[in-house]
Amino acid sequence: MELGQKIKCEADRTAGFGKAIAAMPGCERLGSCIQCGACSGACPLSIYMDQSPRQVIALVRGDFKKQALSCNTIWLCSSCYACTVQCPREIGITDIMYALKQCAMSERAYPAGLSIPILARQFVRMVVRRGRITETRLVMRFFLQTNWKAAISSWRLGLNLIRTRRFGIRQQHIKQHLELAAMLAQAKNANAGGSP
Amino acid sequence: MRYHYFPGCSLKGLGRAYDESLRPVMERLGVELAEIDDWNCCGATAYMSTDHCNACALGARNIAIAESSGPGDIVAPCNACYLALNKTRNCLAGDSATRAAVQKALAVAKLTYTGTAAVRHPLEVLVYDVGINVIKRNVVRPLKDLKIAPYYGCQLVRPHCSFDDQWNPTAMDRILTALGARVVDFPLKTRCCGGSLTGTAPEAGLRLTHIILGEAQRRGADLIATICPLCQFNLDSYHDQIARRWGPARIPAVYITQLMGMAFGLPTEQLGLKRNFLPADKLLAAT
Amino acid sequence: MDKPKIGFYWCASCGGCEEAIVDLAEDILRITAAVDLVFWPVALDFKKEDVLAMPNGSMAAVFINGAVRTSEQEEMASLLRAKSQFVIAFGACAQLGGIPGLANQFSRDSILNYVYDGAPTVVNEKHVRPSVRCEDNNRTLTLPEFRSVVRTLEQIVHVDYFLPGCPPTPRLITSAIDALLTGKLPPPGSVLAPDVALCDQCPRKKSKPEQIRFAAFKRPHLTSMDSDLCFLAQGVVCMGPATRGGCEALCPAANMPCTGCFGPTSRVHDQGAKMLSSLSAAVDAKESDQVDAVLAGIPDPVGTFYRYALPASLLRFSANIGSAAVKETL
Amino acid sequence: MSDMNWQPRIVAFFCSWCTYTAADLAGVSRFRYAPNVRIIRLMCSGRIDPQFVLCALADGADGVLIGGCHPGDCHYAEGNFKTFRRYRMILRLLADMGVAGDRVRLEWISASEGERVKTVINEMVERIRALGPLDIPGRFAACDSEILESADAIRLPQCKETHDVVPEVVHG
Amino acid sequence: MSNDESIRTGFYVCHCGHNISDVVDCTAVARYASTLAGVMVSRDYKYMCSSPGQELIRQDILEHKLNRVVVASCSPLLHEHTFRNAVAAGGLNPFLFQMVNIREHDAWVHADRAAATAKAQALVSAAIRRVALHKPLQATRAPIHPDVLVVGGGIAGIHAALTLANAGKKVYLVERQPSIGGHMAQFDKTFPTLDCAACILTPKMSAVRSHKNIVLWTYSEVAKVDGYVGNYTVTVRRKARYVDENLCVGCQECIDACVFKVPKFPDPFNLGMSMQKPIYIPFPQAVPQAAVIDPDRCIQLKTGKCKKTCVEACADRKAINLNQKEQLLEIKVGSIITATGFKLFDAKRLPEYGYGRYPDVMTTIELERLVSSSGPTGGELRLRSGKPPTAVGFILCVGSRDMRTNRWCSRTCCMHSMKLAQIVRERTGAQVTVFYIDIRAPGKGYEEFYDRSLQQGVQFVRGRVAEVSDCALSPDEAGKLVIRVEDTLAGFVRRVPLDLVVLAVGMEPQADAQEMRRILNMSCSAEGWFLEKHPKMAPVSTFTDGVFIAGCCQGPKDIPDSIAQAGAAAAEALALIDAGGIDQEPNTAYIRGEECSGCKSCISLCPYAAISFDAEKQKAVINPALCKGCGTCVASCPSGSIGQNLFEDQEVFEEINGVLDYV
Repeated sequence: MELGQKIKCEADRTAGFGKAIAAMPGCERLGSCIQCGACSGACPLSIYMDQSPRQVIALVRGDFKKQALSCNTIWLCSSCYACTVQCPREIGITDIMYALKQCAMSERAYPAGLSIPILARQFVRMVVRRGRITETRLVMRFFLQTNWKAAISSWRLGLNLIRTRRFGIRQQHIKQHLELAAMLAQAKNANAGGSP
Repeated sequence: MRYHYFPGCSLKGLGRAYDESLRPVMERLGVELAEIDDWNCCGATAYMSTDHCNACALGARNIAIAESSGPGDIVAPCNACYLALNKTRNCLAGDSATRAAVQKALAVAKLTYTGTAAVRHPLEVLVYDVGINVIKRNVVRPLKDLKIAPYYGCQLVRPHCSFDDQWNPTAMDRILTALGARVVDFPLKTRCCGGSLTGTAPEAGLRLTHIILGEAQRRGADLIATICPLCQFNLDSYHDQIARRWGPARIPAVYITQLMGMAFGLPTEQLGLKRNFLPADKLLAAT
Repeated sequence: MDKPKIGFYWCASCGGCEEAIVDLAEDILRITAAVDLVFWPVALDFKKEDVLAMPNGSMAAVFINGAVRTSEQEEMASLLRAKSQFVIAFGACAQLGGIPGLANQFSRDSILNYVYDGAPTVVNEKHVRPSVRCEDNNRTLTLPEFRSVVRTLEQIVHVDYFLPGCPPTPRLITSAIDALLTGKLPPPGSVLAPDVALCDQCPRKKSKPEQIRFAAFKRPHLTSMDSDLCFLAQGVVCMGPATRGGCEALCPAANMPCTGCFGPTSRVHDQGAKMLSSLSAAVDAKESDQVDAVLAGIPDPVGTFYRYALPASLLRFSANIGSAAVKETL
Repeated sequence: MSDMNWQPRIVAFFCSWCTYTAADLAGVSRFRYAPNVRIIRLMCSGRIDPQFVLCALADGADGVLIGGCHPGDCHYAEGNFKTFRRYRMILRLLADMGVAGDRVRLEWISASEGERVKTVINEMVERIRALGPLDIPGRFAACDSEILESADAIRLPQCKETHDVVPEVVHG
Repeated sequence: MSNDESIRTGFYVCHCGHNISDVVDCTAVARYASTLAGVMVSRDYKYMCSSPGQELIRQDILEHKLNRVVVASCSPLLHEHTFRNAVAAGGLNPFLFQMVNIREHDAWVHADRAAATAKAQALVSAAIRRVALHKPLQATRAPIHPDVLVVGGGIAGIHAALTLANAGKKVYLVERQPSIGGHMAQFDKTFPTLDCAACILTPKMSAVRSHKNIVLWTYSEVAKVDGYVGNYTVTVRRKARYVDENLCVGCQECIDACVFKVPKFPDPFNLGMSMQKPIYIPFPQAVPQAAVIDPDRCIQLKTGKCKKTCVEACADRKAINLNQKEQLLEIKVGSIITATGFKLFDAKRLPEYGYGRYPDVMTTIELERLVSSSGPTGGELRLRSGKPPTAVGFILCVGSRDMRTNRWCSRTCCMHSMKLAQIVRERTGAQVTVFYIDIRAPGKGYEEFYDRSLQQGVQFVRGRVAEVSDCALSPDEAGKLVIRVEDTLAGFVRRVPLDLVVLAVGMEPQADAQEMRRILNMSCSAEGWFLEKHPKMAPVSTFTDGVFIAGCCQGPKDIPDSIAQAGAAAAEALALIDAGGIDQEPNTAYIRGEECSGCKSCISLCPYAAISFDAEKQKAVINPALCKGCGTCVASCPSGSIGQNLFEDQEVFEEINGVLDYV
């Protein structure tokens, strides 16, 4: 049995983290949280989360950056906004999840073995290059990078897509994709506060 | 009635049946959809997870192009696009720093965002601009005896829905009733289908899909009506995996526009119904 | 017209009540002249047969003194009740059970054991006990049955009037007989004495302070008592406040505190409880052990508060006797 | 031999200010306790005449519970002390009369001690249950059965029959 | 005392909705009662206390010529009055009535339906027997003295006194300390409005001083209370102040002139964080604005060997009187409002928090003085080291909600701490963390205040702090106070280093609450808070008529609640005064004149000296105006010659007999 220290000291905190998250768009009311747990109750995915959304808020507010970024919670968030509309303090919990994802993405702080962020990364790359998403190509790339066995085991889905003529082989792209890329480069991380 | 049309990537890919059915139905109802020139991906949830400002810039480009090409609102049939574009509008309206950054980025493409064009969902257009009576008048083959569970998905109504109730939206219910169908009382109308988690975290994602399918089955629905390409894909594509995990719940999911097309007597082959994995046999039989 | 027929009888008593008749002195002549004494075993030779021979209700009144303990006393009381128009309980024992009534603290067996074996002056090697029937030299000897408890007369037969006292004073006896002769009788069931407690008549009343607290209780035989001061003011238990007056305060006059022989007033059911209440409430202590220490000055509460009235009290007899009696009767 | 159906009968005398109020509080607080105790309200425990205690026993109570304010808290200054002194003497009297002291209990219970009412009553009931029936009326009857044959008119005095007034009643 | 008229009793059993009928078979009780002697009418009804229920009684009295009424319902302490009125409405003397308590004493405490019903029947039998002996009685009316005594000069006492005085009543306000103001005078600001405490309190204090209807006695205590509602005689001890407060103008020249050049004695108002001289004015806004001399510290008063520079300094005013003596003053009042307040929990009782051991662990009230502009530092918050704090922690529920100390919630600490947290953040910019168990913010504007605290960046960590220590396990903890706590919401144990730890100490009853309670003949809860007559229906009344309670002596509360209660207590007192008199329960004892032997046994037992000896008649007499109806004399009269209305011996005997009627 391996014993690890569970108690959290000052060293486990990242001063200013909570404040920085609260400064991100949609996250302004983070501080108002009364830890009622309405978000966790409303979340359809909380059954799979290692920290409930409420706990994530507590961690963020307490500057526990490492814990907040390493949980699966933010990645299991499917952006259904059930938490946000139920929050009695009108906290943009989904936006906080976005903010945490952004932070985790930029620092590659997400938990190892979690494939969800990889899809996001692939998605972004495709948008930057082509301006649009070709779903089948995105998914194939995703599976190849994360779990090629899953790609093979999805052969039936692939066959079905071919059968229903939805298997997009041709990569969609926009005409001004270079201009778009330039635009995105210009706007990257330009939002207020920046990524913490 | 002329609108800027933002189909979104899905409607050009997995969800093309939505696009295929939406266009003739809207045409029949006198709605003109002008596809936005060189539109780009809305950013969806993935982009928002990466970079807030870029996510806004993506949406803003589409809106700015639409705005520059003439007056009119934007119709975005995909729930995710609808939310992403609206979110962009809200961010740009409320956050001057982001707005300034985005305008600066748009300037690269010689575009300007004004925020004059509203982003609307076809459901809203159908119920409020076209009107239920007009829809009713166009019905030639009522969907009699079909029990349909209206499934709106989450991102249409949340977080800020302006045209329908957040907890119990009824726009689709009203259209279905106008089509002559029997609407099943379906409390999971706005519950999340699992989104992209069906692919990235099947255990979690498929469970959510299963809950919706299972409940529709329990309530005796013949069909599930959807208004979002991702929802439709999730509900239609994983019956085998779901059956393996939790038992069968084989209910076809079709787009509301396909149903409308059928009721309007449009040719079946024009409505993309063959693109369903699980064929909507009962629908085909009924009409 | 015939003179009214009068009888006297004694049950469990010391004989003092009989003496009280003699104490009427010259008055006795006046009375005997006015009545016809038809039954008085202690003074005149009457037998039970004589009474049996009388027609029912033929006597005007019978005065019965003494408590009731034996079957013979019960039988005689019943017999006299039948023969007489009025039955008058004469004296404390008949009215309340009296001193013999204190035996109600002990079971019949323990009394007999003490009297026939345990007492230091008794030698009884065979441990003989009196029995109701005994064969001896072809003769059958009988004794009345010794009942399990002492009873008041009224607990055996209906009583019309009560003459209180141990014994009743000559004045009370005379006035009772006069009332009987003149027919000026109070309501049936009355006690033929004033219904106000003794203090009312007590010569020491004036010396009793208004504020009284008992720091200790003293016993008369261990105390040199002031001959004018209220006994309670001296810390000596005096039953006067809880006892019916009418005795002319003879005991206090003789420098002895009242022991309660006239019984309670008509408003009180339990003389002892009332006196206990009054005395202990005024104990000058608050802590449990201090209170107990003061109350220890009354070593025998039953003997003190119920000296004459135990069989007439609410509890009548010890609960231990009750269970013994239950056992025997079953 | 004890009757299987026997239930302790306990008469309680509670002062209006403390213990009776505490019993009300026990009710408001829904504390459950044994139903064997019947409460009689008096203004002060100082009103408890020892005759009441003896009368209750003579009338068939198996135990008597007296409740008053805590020492020093009497609404009437010192009524409870007077009760306490009488109680100490009553215990001695009862001991001499063959009644176990446990059958009569004095408790100080303040208005706020609703829970204590429950505890005290339950304890009292259990104590009396352990002691068994006292049944003084039964003892009177058993004792008097020995004289039935010789008496022509036997009156078994009980406290109720010695009352001055037996109201004449017309039943409707 | 036999009645010529035949007894005609009406019996009513109340279901009390389902409160009674769920457990007691009310119809069976009514059926049983109908078989009892004298019962003419026997009914069960849903709500006897309702108007139709009362009307039922009235109608039956008229229709069935009832002359006795028995109602079996709730406690007589609750509704006896109601039903007596109903009986009176039927033209019957209201005391020909008896109430049976089958709710609080039966239905609510038993579950067994059969046993509860049998008990109800026995109690009913007792009442029906008893009521037959009842006799018509007349309630007596006692006059009310219009003056009122208010004990305690904190905000509650001040408000009550002013309310009464403004209504034109004469008020005696007695305060133990040399100045009125109480705890509120120590506060810097008040929540949730954050207005200056002194700014709202000081005008009220001056109003007390100048009000023509208020007699203000500070540095005084209530020593003794005799009498009863409407007619209390109160002895007030006025301690020697050694300064005539009528002559002193508060110029402080005496203080400057004191032979102690430097203040060297801990000043209690600032909790020992500043010093004062033997002659002092408690605090700048003190009322009365008069000096006071501490006899334990004044050299003259201790040794008689001082230059008396203070007397010199006072010169012609001659306000200082070193020969002043304690005075005992007797006043007559009709009612009393007790507003004696609370004491703070002694944080030393929880050694794990290090109060008294670590200089930078302090209580909320100490912090209150430190941030107050009139406090020892002029409002500047500094650590004992002199540095400003950068991280401040508040520990809530210190001494509250804890079985080891006090079980109750002190109600104000959450808000009080949040207020101080906001002030600390505002003044120092320090990081502030509040360690709480639950946040309780139920007042008007309080939740909003909580939200504001959150918005201002006050951190809230849910968890009861286990310990405060200065043992550093890492460099960033060195020189700090470290709190160990489970962050129950984040789900792990934390060590939190802080510069300053503030303990939100709870409220406790005053140390001498028991003594005060005895003096005023009130009841206390088990904890020691003064007990209200009814927690809902009579929250400021006590079980002693004419004695009311206000403020924290009744239980922890904040300023608005204290003031509201003080106003309510004043209103109750006014209602009593303006009623002009008070109906008294006619439960007085009386001597049966002819039967009394004059043994005097009763006289010394009466606590009210209501019994005297009539030397002429040689019998005792009871003054009904003085008799309070306890019945001690009745129980003690050796010859049974004292009766008591409502509680006659025979009535009780009937009741005893009745309750032993086992059906």
